[in-house]
Amino acid sequence: MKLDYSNKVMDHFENPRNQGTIENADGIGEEGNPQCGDIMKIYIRVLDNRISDVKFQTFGCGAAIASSSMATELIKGKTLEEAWELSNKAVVSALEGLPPQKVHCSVLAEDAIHKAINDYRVKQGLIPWEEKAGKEPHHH
Amino acid sequence: MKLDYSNKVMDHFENPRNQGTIENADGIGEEGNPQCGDIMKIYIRVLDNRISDVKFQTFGCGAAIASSSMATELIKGKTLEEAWELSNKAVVSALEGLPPQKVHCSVLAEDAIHKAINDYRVKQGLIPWEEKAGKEPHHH
Amino acid sequence: MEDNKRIVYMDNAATTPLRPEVVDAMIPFMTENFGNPSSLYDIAKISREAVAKARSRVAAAIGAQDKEIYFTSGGTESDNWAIKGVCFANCDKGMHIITSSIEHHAVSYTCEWLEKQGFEVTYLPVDKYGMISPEDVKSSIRDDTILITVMFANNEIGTIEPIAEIGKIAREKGIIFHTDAVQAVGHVPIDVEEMNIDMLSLSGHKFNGPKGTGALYIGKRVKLDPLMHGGDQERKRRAGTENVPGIVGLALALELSVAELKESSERLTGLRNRLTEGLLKIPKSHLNGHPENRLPNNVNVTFEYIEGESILLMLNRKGIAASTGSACNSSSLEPSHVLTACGIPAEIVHGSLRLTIGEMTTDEDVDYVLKVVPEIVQKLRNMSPLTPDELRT
Amino acid sequence: MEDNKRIVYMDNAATTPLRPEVVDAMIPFMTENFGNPSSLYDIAKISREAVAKARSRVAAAIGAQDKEIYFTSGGTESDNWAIKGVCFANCDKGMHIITSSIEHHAVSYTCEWLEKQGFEVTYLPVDKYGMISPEDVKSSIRDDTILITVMFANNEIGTIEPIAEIGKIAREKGIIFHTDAVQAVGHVPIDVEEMNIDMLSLSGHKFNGPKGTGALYIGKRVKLDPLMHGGDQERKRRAGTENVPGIVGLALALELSVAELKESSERLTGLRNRLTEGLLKIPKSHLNGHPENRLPNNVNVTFEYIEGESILLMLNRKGIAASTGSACNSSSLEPSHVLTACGIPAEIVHGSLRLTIGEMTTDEDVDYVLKVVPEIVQKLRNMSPLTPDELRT
Ligand SMILES: Cc1ncc(COP(=O)(O)O)c(C=O)c1O
Ligand SMILES: Cc1ncc(COP(=O)(O)O)c(C=O)c1O
Repeated sequence: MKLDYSNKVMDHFENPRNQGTIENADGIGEEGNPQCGDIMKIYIRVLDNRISDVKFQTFGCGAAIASSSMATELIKGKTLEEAWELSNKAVVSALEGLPPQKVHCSVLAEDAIHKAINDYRVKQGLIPWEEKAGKEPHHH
Repeated sequence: MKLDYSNKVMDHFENPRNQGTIENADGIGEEGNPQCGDIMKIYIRVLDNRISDVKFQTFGCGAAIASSSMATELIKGKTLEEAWELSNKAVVSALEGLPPQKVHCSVLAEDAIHKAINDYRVKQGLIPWEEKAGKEPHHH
Repeated sequence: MEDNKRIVYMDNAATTPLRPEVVDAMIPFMTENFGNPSSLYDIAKISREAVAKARSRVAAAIGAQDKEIYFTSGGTESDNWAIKGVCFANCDKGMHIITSSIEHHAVSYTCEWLEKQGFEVTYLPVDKYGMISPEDVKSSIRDDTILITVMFANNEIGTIEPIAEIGKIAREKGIIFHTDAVQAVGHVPIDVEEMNIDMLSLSGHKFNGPKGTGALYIGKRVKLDPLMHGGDQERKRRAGTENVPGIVGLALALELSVAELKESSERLTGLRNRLTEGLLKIPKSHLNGHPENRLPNNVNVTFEYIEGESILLMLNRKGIAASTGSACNSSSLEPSHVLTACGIPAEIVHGSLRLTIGEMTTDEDVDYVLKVVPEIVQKLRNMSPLTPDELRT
Repeated sequence: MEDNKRIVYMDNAATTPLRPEVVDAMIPFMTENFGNPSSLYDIAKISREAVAKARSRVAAAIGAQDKEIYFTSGGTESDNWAIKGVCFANCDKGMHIITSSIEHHAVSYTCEWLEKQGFEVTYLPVDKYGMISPEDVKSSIRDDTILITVMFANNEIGTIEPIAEIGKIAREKGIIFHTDAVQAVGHVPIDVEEMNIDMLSLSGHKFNGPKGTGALYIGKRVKLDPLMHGGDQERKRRAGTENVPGIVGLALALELSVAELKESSERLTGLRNRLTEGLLKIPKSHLNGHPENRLPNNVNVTFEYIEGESILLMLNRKGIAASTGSACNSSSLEPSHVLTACGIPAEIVHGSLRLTIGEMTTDEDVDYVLKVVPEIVQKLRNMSPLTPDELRT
């Protein structure tokens, strides 16, 4: 387990921001599965096309928890379009790097956010947005 | 070179007894060859069927030199019959043991003594004695 | 790291601290007594005699003869050598190996590599406690079986295998029996003669000896190729200038461990049981490995709904050093092959925690761990989407 | 042993004393910093960072990149791994190896073992100085040649081989080039990039580092199988819990040796030359190895009519530790294959003496040896039946 996490990762792991749930959330996205050892669940509240509140629940390693925390921080208050554009790379760099074998955790966060946004859109009767082609896949 | 020689071996190596030559020796025996890394040459003086004096010259390792020294000590003053009976085992035990890969040096001493005795016998017009069957051979 | 925190080391299966008296015994061979044991002069003789004495100590500790002990660079080398050495030397007799599905990778990856070289390997299953059945060993033996290699005690779950029974079967069939006893040596009584063991691997740093040192016991009847070709060291079977301080340290540490074995294993078993009982009070937690046939120093528990690495990170914050068999344990993201072989469901296999105690462990350490772990489990469960509501706080 | 005698250690090619500052650097990793580098908690991180720093130091010393350095248990393991690893991984491409006839047994016996596994080996001859000809290397290359392994400097006679030329030939032909640089590293300048070396073996205890430690440099283009299968250590190429104190010690010793290389090799060359000239004043003595292209620390001389072991025993009495290539050097009674390959006649090959100097060697040591050796040679010549009368006293 040769993991040397950055101080930023450890800070978000130990003091996760936005951890919890939102009752009657406007959108919920879940990604991952327990066999693989990580699941991320994102709850969003949308007001005027902006993410006015966001919470997460995560089952997973330190990087998964820190990625959830950081990703939710990065989309809070953003428009849905801006939040959709949040890439896993942006999460990694905001975390001051992740060990290579842990980068997939940041992809998980991106995917869960996309799912939450599309969940909201579908609930609103809108067409879900499509994932960009060539996006880094979340390996399992 | 994992050789742990007994104190006896080291004593005979460092202070060899009977080292040198005998001028006009009554018998001379040489055994070994330089390719193999050891040669022993035994000179005897015979008086009344007894070995009244004996000297050796040796090219070889510590065990070869100590075996020569000890073997000459053991036959000095003995009758030719007694000297013939000196086995390499007797030399080894008088030396308080030799490392297994060095036992051949004691065989060399036995052989060189036999050659010296037979050299004397032939010079006296006697039939040389025969080596016992089953004697430990001197491997090269 | 929080300042002035308590440090509790509970990862003795990974490595152990050197005993101070072992360090002291090694130092002279790192300073004035530096001679190469193969040389003739006086300082070499000091090294040579130290190695000979070390060999006797190791032999005595496992009921072997001095000339059956060969020093290596660790458990991994001993395992690789035993298995490859026997296979290369005996492939004219057959190319079939029997092993278990819960071996350390030093054994299992070696077997897999040999498969690529044309050998056939049977990987025996285990029961839910990680026990190998001697019956299975027996029924797997074929005419072309040349080697049975089964570990003495498992490094993750601590289960002790029925080695004497397997040894008996192997001996009856005339098949060489190797055991990876890296986790067992110095911790449980071992007698290679009584147990019909032909080859046994051990590693110095698992019983408070130095890292990078090991030994392989090779019974007289075993024919094997060297893994290290070269100089004449170790009776021409294991080349390389001897690591004299390492050899001296390994042997002393082993002698001391075996001398204290009874006493220390009673003490550790007590601590282990208290630790286990305390942890199992946490709801939805399960003990891994055999409840009784297990190493005195090993506790392995799975907590549902949470993941191992995050437990470890939080424990580390609290000064507790431990280990897990979780996915995140390795860069491959694979869950532990041992827990999987025991039939632990994939969804919960990730939440395992291994605490391995040792000479340094005190009652207070156990108290501290029993205070900290439930808090951490609760904190992570509160964070997890899998946790049922009744377990949230 | 005589009391209060002068001790002169001139067997630095066999092993070297640890530098005190290296011992000091190792101790903390034998005591408080005992963590297993593969673990996650804080004390493991200290070990992990120490290993990473050591890797950089070794890489810098030979002009490699950090990730091309793999730690092993010594020169023997590095040689075995390099050669077997390449052969097993590339046998689909060919099964022919080129080496020399004066390699250390860690290379030559490995090659002989591979011959038993079906590989073909060309053992190149050497000239009377022990030099391998790059032309011979070139003309021995076949379509199925997968590896060239030629030592950097010979351990018995000190001859330095034309490594850069051989590297160039290998690179042009796209064949992997390994060099056993155990005697060269820390003693002569080495740059793996400039010299087109693909793999290089080194051993810690040959440059005042610890025994039981080594490294293998593996260039990025090399494909090879592990020799040690098991855990994920060393980027999954060399399994086994890292010998952290050993790795730290090796790297520091190497860094220091390389930093002082120029200065120390000038000093040693001066001592070496004085020693050589003094010894060659003894009649019927001959220098073995190359007169100029040789290690700064190596003197190897043959004295006719006498045998090496007896020289060593007498030197030991006088406190001088040295080595020989004589028959009695090993239990096999074979004369040195190196001296034989150089064409030294069998009758005189037994009378060789190797003196290898080091950091500790002083001018006074050289004076002392030059006083003692002629006396001993004379004493043994007086005892030998081969000595011509004019050389007796
Ligand atoms: C059961 C078992 N076998 C083999 C090994 C390998 O030992 P080492 O890392 O000392 O080479 C270990 C420890 O890592 C182990 O627990
Ligand atoms: C040229 C050469 N190669 C390999 C080795 C083997 O090194 P080690 O004994 O450290 O394994 C040695 C030293 O003994 C050597 O001189």
